[in-house]
Amino acid sequence: MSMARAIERFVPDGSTVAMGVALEPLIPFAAGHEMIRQGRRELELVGPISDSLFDQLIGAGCVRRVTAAWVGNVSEGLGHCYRRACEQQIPRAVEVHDHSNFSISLALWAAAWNVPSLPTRTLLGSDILANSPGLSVRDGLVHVDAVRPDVAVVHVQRADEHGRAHAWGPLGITEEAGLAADRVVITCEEVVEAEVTLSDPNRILFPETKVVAVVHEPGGAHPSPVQGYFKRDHAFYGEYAERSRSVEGFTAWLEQWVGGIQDRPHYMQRIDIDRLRITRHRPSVPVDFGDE
Amino acid sequence: MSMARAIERFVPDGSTVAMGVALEPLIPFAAGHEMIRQGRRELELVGPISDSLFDQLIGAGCVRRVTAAWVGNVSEGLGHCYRRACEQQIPRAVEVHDHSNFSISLALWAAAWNVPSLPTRTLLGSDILANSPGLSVRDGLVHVDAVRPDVAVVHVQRADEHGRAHAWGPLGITEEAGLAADRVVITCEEVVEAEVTLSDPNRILFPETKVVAVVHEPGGAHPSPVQGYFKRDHAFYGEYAERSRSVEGFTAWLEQWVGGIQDRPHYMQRIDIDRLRITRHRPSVPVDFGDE
Amino acid sequence: MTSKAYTPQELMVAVASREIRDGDLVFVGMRQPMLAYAVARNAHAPNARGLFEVGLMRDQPASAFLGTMGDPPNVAGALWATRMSNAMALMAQGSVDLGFIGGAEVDRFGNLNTSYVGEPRSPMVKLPGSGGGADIAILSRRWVTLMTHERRRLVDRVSFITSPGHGDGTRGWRKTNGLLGAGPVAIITTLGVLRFPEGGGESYLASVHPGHTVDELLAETGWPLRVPDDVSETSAPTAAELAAIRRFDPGGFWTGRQLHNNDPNATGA
Amino acid sequence: MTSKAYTPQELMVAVASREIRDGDLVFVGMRQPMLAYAVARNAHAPNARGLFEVGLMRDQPASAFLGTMGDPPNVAGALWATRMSNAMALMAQGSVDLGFIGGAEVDRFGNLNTSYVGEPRSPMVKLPGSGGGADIAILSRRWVTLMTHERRRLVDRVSFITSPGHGDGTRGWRKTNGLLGAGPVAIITTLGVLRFPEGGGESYLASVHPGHTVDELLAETGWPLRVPDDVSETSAPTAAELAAIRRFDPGGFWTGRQLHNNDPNATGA
Repeated sequence: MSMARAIERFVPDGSTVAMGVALEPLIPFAAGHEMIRQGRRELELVGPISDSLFDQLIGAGCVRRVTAAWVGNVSEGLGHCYRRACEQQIPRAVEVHDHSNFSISLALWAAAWNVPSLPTRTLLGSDILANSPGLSVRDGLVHVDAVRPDVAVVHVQRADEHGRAHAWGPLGITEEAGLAADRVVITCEEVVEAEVTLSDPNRILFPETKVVAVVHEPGGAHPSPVQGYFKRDHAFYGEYAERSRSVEGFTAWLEQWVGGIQDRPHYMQRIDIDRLRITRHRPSVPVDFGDE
Repeated sequence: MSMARAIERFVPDGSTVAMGVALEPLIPFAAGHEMIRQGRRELELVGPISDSLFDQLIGAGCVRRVTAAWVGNVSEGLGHCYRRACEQQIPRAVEVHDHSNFSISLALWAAAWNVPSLPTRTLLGSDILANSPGLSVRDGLVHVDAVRPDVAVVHVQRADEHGRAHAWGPLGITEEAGLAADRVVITCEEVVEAEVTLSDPNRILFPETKVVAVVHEPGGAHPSPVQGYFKRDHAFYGEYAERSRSVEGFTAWLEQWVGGIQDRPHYMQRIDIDRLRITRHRPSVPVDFGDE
Repeated sequence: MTSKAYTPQELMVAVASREIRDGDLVFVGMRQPMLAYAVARNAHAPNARGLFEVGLMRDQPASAFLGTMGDPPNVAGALWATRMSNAMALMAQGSVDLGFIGGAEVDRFGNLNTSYVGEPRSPMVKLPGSGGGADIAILSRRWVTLMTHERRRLVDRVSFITSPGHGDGTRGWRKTNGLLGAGPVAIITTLGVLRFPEGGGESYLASVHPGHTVDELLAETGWPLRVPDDVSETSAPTAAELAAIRRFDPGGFWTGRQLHNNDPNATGA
Repeated sequence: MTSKAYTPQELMVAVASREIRDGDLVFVGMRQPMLAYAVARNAHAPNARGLFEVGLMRDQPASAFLGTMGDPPNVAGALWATRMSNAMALMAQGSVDLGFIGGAEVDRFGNLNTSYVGEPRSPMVKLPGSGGGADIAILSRRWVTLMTHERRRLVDRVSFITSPGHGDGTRGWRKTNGLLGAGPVAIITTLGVLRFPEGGGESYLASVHPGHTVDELLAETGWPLRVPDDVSETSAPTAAELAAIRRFDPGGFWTGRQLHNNDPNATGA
């Protein structure tokens, strides 16, 4: 399925969308940019740290609420669009449901297991408790209310057309986000034959019954890193941080990299991707699923 | 480390021991038999379904309490030693903390996350609630108290000497059992170089900080299946079911297969292992952990 | 009982397979239901998927005989090899359309006992326990149980509810008590099929297997079973169904063509 | 400040590395602490291990520069690549000996604010939030924070406690409120090191960095900081420490040898 079609069909206005669930790697920037291009509105974004992507969606006016542990630019610091939205309602006010990394994971596990909340000791003593409607204290424990995304958008290294996705490297809250979500949209570096994914069913992230779209989108996580494929483009994050300091700078950045670009293949033509391509390979040693 | 040494050091009398955590496959029979040989007493066994191993330990008088969802013989039915212990206190009374498969998993997740209990809707309406001290109902939900094993004994396909274990196939409650336990004893088909395990860190089951022993014990899961290595020995389960119907039959079985055998290598000499060996190989397609 | 072209277990498997609808996600379990899944998948439900609590999802049934759901042929070609709690998560979300549960005893309201006959503190018979049975009974959208039809197994009220069906039989008992799914929809026995009214309550006789009578069935049922006017005869296994059953259980291990003394559902004694 | 053979950030990294004991499991985080871990591991703590909330455990520091903990060189050679909730599980069990947390503001009791300056509903400055900071603050056995020493950063009381230190400074505040670990043990700044009494309470000055004075430090501290008689001078980075720092941050990205306007800890404005 094309990215445009997947976003149009499965991420309507008002959706609760989990993204960036592997933390710094595998962030589905191409999917987020398509949401901006399609003028998506009133989204609730769910994620742990969201390295710049949430900032861009907020700056583009797509976002009604952020349910996250951290919104900024991991190597550079503050999220300037996030600041403007929270401090000056530019381009619009954004409701913030603060979490910690652990509590957003638990909120998704609660949804995955279909219980109203899960208990934890984290956040005891933190003022986050008083500022987030989904957190309460009873009997000396924090109870983290379930967060149920309508859709989780997950970038992976390889998937087959039936929705069986292989990702590797640290996985952050990927698994609970996919299980908690009503549906999962996969974007991937490579579409492979089912015999590849089924050769290693332990590496399949989600039940295929959750997956509604597989989008072949090489480079779709740029500037975030993809183990085995691409290094992180630190300079790109740096440039975004600088240019997004002002509304004008952000608007120009957005036009250059999102609005004025048709799709990710055209975006990739403007990136010196070979500079980022990983060339030192480290293949995993196979295991044997032999059965008879 | 030898099996005898590992059991002596890390599974003392009175321990709470999780085993059979992958359900039907990868059951650490060799470790359990060594506990019997060493005359271990007052164990609390923790697991989901335990396919015959718990029955054997109960029959041998090692067990004070069973905290499990099911104790029997999966392909054959009832656990005769378990019946005798519960019905006639032969060879001794055993306390039973009943669970369902889901609730024993949650009990271990509660321990892994270090919270007193986790909520669920499973077991609502079941009489198990009234019969298991670790289960209670509040606000329309079942709260499953944490179960913290002193040790989880886990059989895997391959591990390195530092405790990094690779297992594949369905994993049942392996992960939560290892995280919940104070310590993990690994028994494995193959000891491999660290470069093998570290070539695929996603497949490493547990943080090495949990693992206190790695025992090289080929065939250590017989008669349970080991993906890529051994088929399940259905006939062996059938014979055990038949012979364990009487105390005398069980005693003779135990002498033949446990008491009268020095260790697992000698046990393996009495098995026609080639009949069970998997010869149709299905290697997983490698993934690339390339980084630069 | 006259000799037939099929065993009672083969008929039960065929009937069970008809409970599977195309596209269903089925919590398969073991033994006869595993065969029922294979039969359905090869016949009227080519888009069904099976979920196994050991931590597996499959489409195609395994290509070789399975003694347990964790046997290597059930893993090869799996669509997902994962943790049990993830499989349970799907069920807790209401994504499992149909479950199968075995039991030693079932009662008029579809409650199953696989735990204790007699007092739990000093039982006459200690049965293996719930396994995933209680989870399926409470969380799957609907479920079915298979049972040898004997008076000691089909009892008025089970002494211990391991896997709740419709509880005390009052309408809406499950909803009132917070159970998620609709509960048992059929008890498939060696003599016939019992069903339940929508919304729960007491089982009734839906069909009698070929070669058996209503009276014979009532005599082996531990309560005065409701018998509607329109009780039918269960359709015998088709040739295609039998062929599929025998393909997946070539030795008759699960379908009674092999002597198998230690019946897993036996209450012993 | 006179020109030195090292930058203030390099000194901070060296001091931070000394907080790591051999055998510690360290919740490493990003930036300077990542370097501190690399330095310690190559010097006095060869058996330390690092845990990263992205879902990684390592022994050896990554062989190449890291912009984030999730960069590919931090994954290659990892001892465990897993889910965040598993890393958090270890910390919730008390298995993480030491954590590092960054912050925009710290107060006299070691509480950190990385959320809001001003009213949360209409903040003067919206900071990025907790990330894993609050988790580390509450669950790790002890923790350390690194901070530019400025009056607007070292404040009497933070307006918003994101990551709790010793709360209101009463003895045993953490225990009373159910927090697991011992809390902050040091605030390492660009001018000196502040420490806390065992059991919690108010920070005090432990050492002043070479080239700086107590008075200079007090002038940049937003409360009347306790100054014991035995305040020492912080040991300068050793040649070995500097060599290690520069090996892992060859461009000086994290240690101030490169112009870096967009300081992640900046409160902006």
